Amino acid sequence: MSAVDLSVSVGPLKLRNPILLASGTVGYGNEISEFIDLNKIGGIVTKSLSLKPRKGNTPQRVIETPSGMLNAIGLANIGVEEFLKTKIPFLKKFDTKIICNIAASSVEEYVECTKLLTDEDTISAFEINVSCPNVKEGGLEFGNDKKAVAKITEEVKKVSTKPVFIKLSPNVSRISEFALAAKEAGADAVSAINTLVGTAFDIMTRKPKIKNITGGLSGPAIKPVALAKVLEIRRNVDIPIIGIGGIFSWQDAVEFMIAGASAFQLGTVNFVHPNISETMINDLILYCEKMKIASLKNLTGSFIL
Amino acid sequence: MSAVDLSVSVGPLKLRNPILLASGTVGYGNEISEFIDLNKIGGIVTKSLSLKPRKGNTPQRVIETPSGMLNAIGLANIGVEEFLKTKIPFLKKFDTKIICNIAASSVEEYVECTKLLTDEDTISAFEINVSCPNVKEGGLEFGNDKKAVAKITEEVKKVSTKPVFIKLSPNVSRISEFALAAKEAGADAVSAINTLVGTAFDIMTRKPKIKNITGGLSGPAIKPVALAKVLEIRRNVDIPIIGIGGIFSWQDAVEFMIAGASAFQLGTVNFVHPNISETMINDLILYCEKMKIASLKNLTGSFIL
Amino acid sequence: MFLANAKVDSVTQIGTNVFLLKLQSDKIAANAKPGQFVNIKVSNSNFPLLRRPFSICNVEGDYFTIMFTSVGEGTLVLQKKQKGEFVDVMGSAGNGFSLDGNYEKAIIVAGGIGAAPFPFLIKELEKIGKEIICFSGGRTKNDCITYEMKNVSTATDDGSFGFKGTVVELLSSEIARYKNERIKIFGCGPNAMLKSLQQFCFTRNIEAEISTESSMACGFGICQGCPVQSATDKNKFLLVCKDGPVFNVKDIELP
Amino acid sequence: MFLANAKVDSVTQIGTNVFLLKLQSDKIAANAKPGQFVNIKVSNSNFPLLRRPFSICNVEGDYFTIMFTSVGEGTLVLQKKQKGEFVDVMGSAGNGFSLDGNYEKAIIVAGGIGAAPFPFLIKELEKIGKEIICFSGGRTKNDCITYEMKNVSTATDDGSFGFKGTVVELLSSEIARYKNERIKIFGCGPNAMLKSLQQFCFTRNIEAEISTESSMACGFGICQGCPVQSATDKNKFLLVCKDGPVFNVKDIELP
Ligand SMILES: Cc1cc2nc3c(=O)[nH]c(=O)nc-3n(C[C@H](O)[C@H](O)[C@H](O)COP(=O)(O)OP(=O)(O)OC[C@H]3O[C@@H](n4cnc5c(N)ncnc54)[C@H](O)[C@@H]3O)c2cc1C
Ligand SMILES: Cc1cc2nc3c(=O)[nH]c(=O)nc-3n(C[C@H](O)[C@H](O)[C@H](O)COP(=O)(O)OP(=O)(O)OC[C@H]3O[C@@H](n4cnc5c(N)ncnc54)[C@H](O)[C@@H]3O)c2cc1C
Ligand SMILES: Cc1cc2nc3c(=O)[nH]c(=O)nc-3n(C[C@H](O)[C@H](O)[C@H](O)COP(=O)(O)O)c2cc1C
Ligand SMILES: Cc1cc2nc3c(=O)[nH]c(=O)nc-3n(C[C@H](O)[C@H](O)[C@H](O)COP(=O)(O)O)c2cc1C
Ligand code: FES
Ligand code: FES
Repeated sequence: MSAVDLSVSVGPLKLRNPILLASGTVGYGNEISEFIDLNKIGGIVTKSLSLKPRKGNTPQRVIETPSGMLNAIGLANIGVEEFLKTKIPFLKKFDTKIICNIAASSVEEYVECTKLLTDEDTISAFEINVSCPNVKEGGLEFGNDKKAVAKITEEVKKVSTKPVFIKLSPNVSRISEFALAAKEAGADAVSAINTLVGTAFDIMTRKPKIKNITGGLSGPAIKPVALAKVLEIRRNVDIPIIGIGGIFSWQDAVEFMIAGASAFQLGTVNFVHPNISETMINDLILYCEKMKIASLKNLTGSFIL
Repeated sequence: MSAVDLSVSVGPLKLRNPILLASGTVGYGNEISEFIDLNKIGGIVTKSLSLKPRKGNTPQRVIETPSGMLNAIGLANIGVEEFLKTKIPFLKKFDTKIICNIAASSVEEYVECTKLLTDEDTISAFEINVSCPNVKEGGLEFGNDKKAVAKITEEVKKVSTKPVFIKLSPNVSRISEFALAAKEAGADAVSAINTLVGTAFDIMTRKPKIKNITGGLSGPAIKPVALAKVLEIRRNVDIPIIGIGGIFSWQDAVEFMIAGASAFQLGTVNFVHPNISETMINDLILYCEKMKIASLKNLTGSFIL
Repeated sequence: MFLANAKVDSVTQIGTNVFLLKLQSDKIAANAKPGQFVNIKVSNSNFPLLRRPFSICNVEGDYFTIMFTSVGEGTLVLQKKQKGEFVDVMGSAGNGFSLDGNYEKAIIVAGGIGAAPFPFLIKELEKIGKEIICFSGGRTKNDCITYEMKNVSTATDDGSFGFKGTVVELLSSEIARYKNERIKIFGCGPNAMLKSLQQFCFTRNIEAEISTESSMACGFGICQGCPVQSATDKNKFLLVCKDGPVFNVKDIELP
Repeated sequence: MFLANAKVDSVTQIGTNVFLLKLQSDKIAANAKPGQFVNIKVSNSNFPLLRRPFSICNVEGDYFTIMFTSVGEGTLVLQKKQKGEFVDVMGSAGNGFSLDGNYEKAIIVAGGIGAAPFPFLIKELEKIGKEIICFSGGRTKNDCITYEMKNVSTATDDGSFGFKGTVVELLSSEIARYKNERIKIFGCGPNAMLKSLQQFCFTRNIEAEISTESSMACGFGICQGCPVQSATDKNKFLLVCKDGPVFNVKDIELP
């Protein structure tokens, strides 16, 4: 047992370590559990759930771009009811934090989903996705509208018995204003960032490579942008931050914590290295030992400008 | 001589071909002329000029990121006066379009610069940089403020005898609203995009790798974002677009034209392949021949959704 | 499903643009089934970023082979692998062909690099005493692959090798021969070909399984990037990587 | 300045983490001057994206050599180059050392991989009849490079090879010997070392040129990414890639 303390808190939520798996890149946990021991990581964030099942967008849904990928899954998911029925029993078996990500097309739907889920013990917190760029109704509109973000936060907080994290869109001028809106409306933390809007064309057919026309850009390509957003929030708003965007190595993760993140999420990297969340644990310990950091949480926001 | 017509127009500005070299990635043309024949490309955009010389930011100014780079040069430039005196005589020798990029910290300074430059025959157009993310005064503020963009456009148009292009920031929620503001204020075209705000940290020192803390992200990493911005403008505002962002190959350039660009600028790629602007000409001809495109300008906005 | 550090044994060119990559990994070799695929991280860098899926072409002892054509960055990297290098392989993924069914003759239908999964399948089919008939097609002779096929007839669009026409046209012209026999078709190739094969099977009510392709991000069911329309439930997509890549022709609607 | 497709002749390991890459390009070899550098696109892909700058270590006929330590992705790629491969090289860039000056003894001061430009410089200095004295330093014996140096004394931080201390401390302890001679110092190494060398030269009023490093994006003056403070004009930056990498110690303020 190492002397280094990897545990962190995201607002009221205590985590074994800051390693979380990002929404939409881990499904509901079952497939990835073939590669890692879920009991060892901080937790997982479910694929965005909506009130009713969603079929999602017509393919083609994914395409690789330089050091990144575009996706337009369209929030394909099994719906809250099915999730409670078929996924919770599996997730119950693990001693890891389950953060339930919710996406909806109206304030009412967010509230309804939260109500249905909040009594389920297996769920430790909610992450409210106000920022999915790939859905026509809602999606971008909410993420780009401070009042809507505040309203959703407020209403969800009213009915939730669990910590509420707001997942912010990077496709805005000043993300810290959205973080502030979320904070003032009662959010326990913000998750930053969701994907950047991007597109790609096939020069032979002149059609978009993604059927949805645009998709969300993720992966190492966006890491510098994500880091700058985390830093912007950290320097302007006093709210815990979960850092996300292009983390492919423990070094990337450390950068996010230095920039201000209390915990971080691994997204696209799970597709490429599904076991990295577990192997990262030891690397973080070694780093702390080398840097004489007794508690990893001290790294959060420890940048020197 | 090929039968393919590569000539394009950007509003009133006629170009031999759509290949332009982007501001800040070609200096004032002299160094790159060791690698290419400037007479063969559409034109070059000068490093942003300000009224007085600017020393620029303290190093470190550049760092590589996955498929991209961050820069915070801080608009280091020789100033309008010195430009007219020492650079114009060199540029005069070429039969290529010289687009003068102007950056300033106030509306008055933009106007002043334009006045000083507009009578110089060698200059074919102005590109107004309202979007440099690396300068403290002005910079981002203008780029994020529709009214400021409109005001600058309007005032510069008043004193300019040349076409005026407004170079837009991608660090906004809806770039098309800025394009519309520019159009309504009289802009002849918009250039999209400038760099995305990004950062990187050294995990040993915990200091930002770029002395300015944040820098501008450019290169292939941002291509999907840039393409989506061009497409957004094209679908919402009727104004000519100069596409910029991560173009590293003729295929990338074609994507930008398909998405709506009338011409395009090569930026970061000049650092890596300083001769690509010239070698690209033949590739574009071959593509047009293969696709039976008689005139390259027909490609602009030819996407099929 | 495993992550294995597979050792490169050889890269062999077997056609104009067709390569075999032989890799050593006891774990993957021991668990592979015909029609399954491996998902390969071709480089140690972010370039290319995502894994690349390839059918398992054959298995021998601790070794397995993939067959590929060089079409882009990833396959170019693979083509240049040197003996002794290690490659990060995830596998074996997907469901594979089912050898079950009421048939004595297995009819293999391959389009282009769609020939890849069949050496392994043929070997396994022969083990259980099935008779093998192969049809392989391609645009030109160079695209028509017959590697380790048995009783093979070929079709090319330009007639440069065998029948002039598509492989499904060839199959149509030959099918009468097997009128009174119990057959099952195993198909793999580009979607256009699979669609016409599907139509062919529907018309004649022939049992068939097809191995499909899709762009993929993860290859093991977590990204939802590889949907294919379910034929039985309008509201449902199946995942090529997890529910496939092999499907009964009746189960999916090809795009 | 040229873009050349240089052919790899050999990669040789000459120290724990020190490599020589010998490349063939008549154009670059013919135009190179000691202290200049080449800017290498190490891969054909976007990974790494930017060119990597390396001092020209030596020139022989149509060939030139670079000496490098493997520190990251780019140098790792270089280390794996195979004979016969082609590498995209821009060069020769920068200004190089000036051999002029009123001196008979050339004192070479190298820190770590800062030894790289000196084999070429020494050769050229000998051609014009200068006497060569070399000092080379490193943290440990493994970091202290004496490749093709003449009359070399070494210094290591841990005393594992020669003098215990920095190379500039070693130089200080030896300088008295050359009191009555006309000397010129040529230095190259990490900035911290160059700073103390600069201080050393100022104190004793010794003529010196130093080759500096900076992160770079373009390497030929178009990006303004590599500024170094001018010592003579507070409002001015010089560019390491174009005005340097070699500067008179009096001309710059090291960061
Ligand atoms: C389940 C499955 C099994 C496969 N088995 C084989 C096989 O055995 N042998 C083989 O050669 N290929 C196979 N493929 C296709 C193979 O995965 C692609 O050719 C490969 O990923 C291309 O990678 P690249 O980096 O070289 O090309 P890229 O640069 O990624 O793309 C080059 C071209 O190939 C196309 N392409 C890319 N990925 C795919 C894909 N997943 N499916 C179809 N086209 C694609 C692109 O649209 C582009 O036109 C299979 C695909 C799947 C999904
Ligand atoms: C004019 C000049 C001449 C040089 N000559 C030589 C030489 O002859 N031999 C040699 O081995 N190296 C030389 N260097 C340094 C060499 O360019 C870097 O070591 C190389 O670019 C690192 O590339 P990488 O991809 O392997 O490492 P990266 O992954 O890019 O970086 C790895 C580490 O090296 C550091 N680094 C990266 N680039 C530079 C740089 N330009 N200068 C200093 N540190 C850097 C990074 O900060 C990081 O810590 C020279 C640099 C300059 C500017
Ligand atoms: C295929 C895919 C699907 C995603 N689905 C969701 C989703 O359902 N809900 C959500 O909030 N974020 C979703 N995301 C965004 C990720 O959670 C994450 O914010 C983003 O990918 C940036 O992180 P990364 O660069 O590490 O992938 C998805 C991302 C990808 C790549
Ligand atoms: C080093 C560097 C300096 C730049 N300087 C300027 C500038 O002075 N003015 C400006 O309008 N844009 C400047 N840019 C932005 C580019 O013109 C271009 O918009 C951006 O780099 C995106 O294109 P790219 O990905 O092809 O590089 C600079 C970019 C780089 C990389
Ligand atoms: S490729 Fe990810 S779910 Fe199939
Ligand atoms: S590296 Fe670009 S100006 Fe020096």
